[in-house]
Amino acid sequence: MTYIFYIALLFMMVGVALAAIRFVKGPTAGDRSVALDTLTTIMVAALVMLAYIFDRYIYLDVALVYGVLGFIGVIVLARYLEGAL
Amino acid sequence: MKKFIVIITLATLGFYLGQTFYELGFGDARFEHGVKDIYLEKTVSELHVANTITSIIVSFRGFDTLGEVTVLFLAATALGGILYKRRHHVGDRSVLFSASRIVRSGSKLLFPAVILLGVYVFVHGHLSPGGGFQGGTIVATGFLLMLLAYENFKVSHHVLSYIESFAGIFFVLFGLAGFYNGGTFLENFMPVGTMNNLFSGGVIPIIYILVGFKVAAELTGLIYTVLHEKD
Amino acid sequence: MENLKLTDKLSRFIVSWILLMIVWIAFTTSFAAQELLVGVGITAIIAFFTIPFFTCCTLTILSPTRVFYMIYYLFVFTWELIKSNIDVARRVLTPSLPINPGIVKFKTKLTTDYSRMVLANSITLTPGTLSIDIIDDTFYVHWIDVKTTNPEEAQKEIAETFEKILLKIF
Amino acid sequence: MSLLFEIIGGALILIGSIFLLLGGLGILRMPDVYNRLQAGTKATTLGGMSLILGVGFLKVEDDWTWMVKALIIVIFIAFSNPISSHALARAMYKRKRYPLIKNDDGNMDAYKEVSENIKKEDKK
Repeated sequence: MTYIFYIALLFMMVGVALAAIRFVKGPTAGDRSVALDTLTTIMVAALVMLAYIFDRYIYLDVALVYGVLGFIGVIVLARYLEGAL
Repeated sequence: MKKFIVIITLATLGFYLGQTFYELGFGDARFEHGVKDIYLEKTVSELHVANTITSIIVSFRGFDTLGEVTVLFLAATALGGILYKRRHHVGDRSVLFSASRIVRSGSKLLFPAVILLGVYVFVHGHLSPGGGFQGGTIVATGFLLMLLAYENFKVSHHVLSYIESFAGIFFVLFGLAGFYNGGTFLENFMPVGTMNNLFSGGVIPIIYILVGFKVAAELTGLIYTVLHEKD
Repeated sequence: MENLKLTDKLSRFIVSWILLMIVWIAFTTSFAAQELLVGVGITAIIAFFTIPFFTCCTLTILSPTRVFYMIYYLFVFTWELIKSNIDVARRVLTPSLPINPGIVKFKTKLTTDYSRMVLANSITLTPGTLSIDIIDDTFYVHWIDVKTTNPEEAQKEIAETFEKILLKIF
Repeated sequence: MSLLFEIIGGALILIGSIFLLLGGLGILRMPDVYNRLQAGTKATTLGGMSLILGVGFLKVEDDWTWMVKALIIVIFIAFSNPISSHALARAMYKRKRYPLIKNDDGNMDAYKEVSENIKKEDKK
């Protein structure tokens, strides 16, 4: 059972690394925002996974709040890119 | 005349507060191994609170929290003061144009849930790693979502300042009630209940709810002021 | 925001109260009397102040046939989501990147804002499509592999499965 | 029974992490921002949902509260991800980053003619 977690964490780590490459490479602000959006969702999943590994129910709340704040952050970025701010 | 009354009231209040604080004797008590063990022990035995940080922030070191809340209040007031003149020149739009229909409907649907999440975080401040500051921030973020999606979303400045002021006043009143009953600022004077229940921890949840309201109102006011300052 | 009859307001209030109460129970995950009591109070206050925003539905949304169609929609949606992910996986893992992107438009029969939002979200999560905008009743959709630029055919290809069910819900 | 839940949970976690990986790979490989959004949104939505549900399934027998919280997070992700990706796509179009089109036959970009008028309409 533990191996599944190692494999899953490895996959997620590679996913985060690939998204981070896009985040650094750009080339436009929109591409970076897309990468940020992807990273947010991966991090929410990672937080839930850590909640299970450390057996802390409380971390799920943290994941939920992080999801909400990440979503609103991406909306802020999108509205800024749109020229509405 | 009005100013005179205010000054007299403030002076009297200040005099009595100063006298009380002078008699307190800050720093007289000495603990041989620091205070950490006493905090840990008292949190469980006296306050019945699951979250030690909460009890330290709100009860043992409640006076510091008052200072933090004051800093936030001053920041909000200062920003309001700086942007005050320009705000009156600009119309009542928070963003230049409304978002698309999808974003608008989505934020309408999510807004109550985000507010509820914030309220959940600060009501459960003494049971989970949340608290007044965090919950208040989430509530303010919900308002940010609406202000970004709609160009004419209104938040009443009067209501915000009333909430803020009353929360601040009640914070200080509860603290002074601690003086009256126990001897230190924010000393617990209410029944503590059993651990891990919602109604437990005596005065801590009430203080956290007040802090939550205050932070939410302040940050919403800040966001509102900043977004309306343009053109 | 708009002028409503009292019955409309009441019915919106009750729907959003029930929904928020479910969310509250899910947040606290406890059926202790204290939590429920506090929850009823808080959700009532929030529901009261959000009557002008929560315009999606009146009490009629909770009728059995509609609830049945909602659950049916959920299953259809999940199946489409899985299909779309296999599609994405196939495209990403093929070395030559088989894509033929473009933007197509089609008209929808749905009338309310909320049903259009649900349709747009579903389109975003189904194979190869991403909704870009809705203007009046026209959807503009980015399609990763354009098969047709004709609006009627595009509507059949992209939206018909969801639209049929959504028309029965809203 | 507990073995069944363990198998379901483990499988969901594995599938979820694979799709999260594919999401990262998708936004790296795709040629323009709309295709990146497509790959990123779809893959991370299903990946995150399935991984979180998997954790819920692993815990469902000791502690049902995990499953409820997991469901709330899943519903939130399924709701918010498409909205944010739609907002980003529309913002990018407004910044005149037109989508890459391979076989142009004249009407492959139906949004172009209306996108000019929207901005004026919205600004009124």
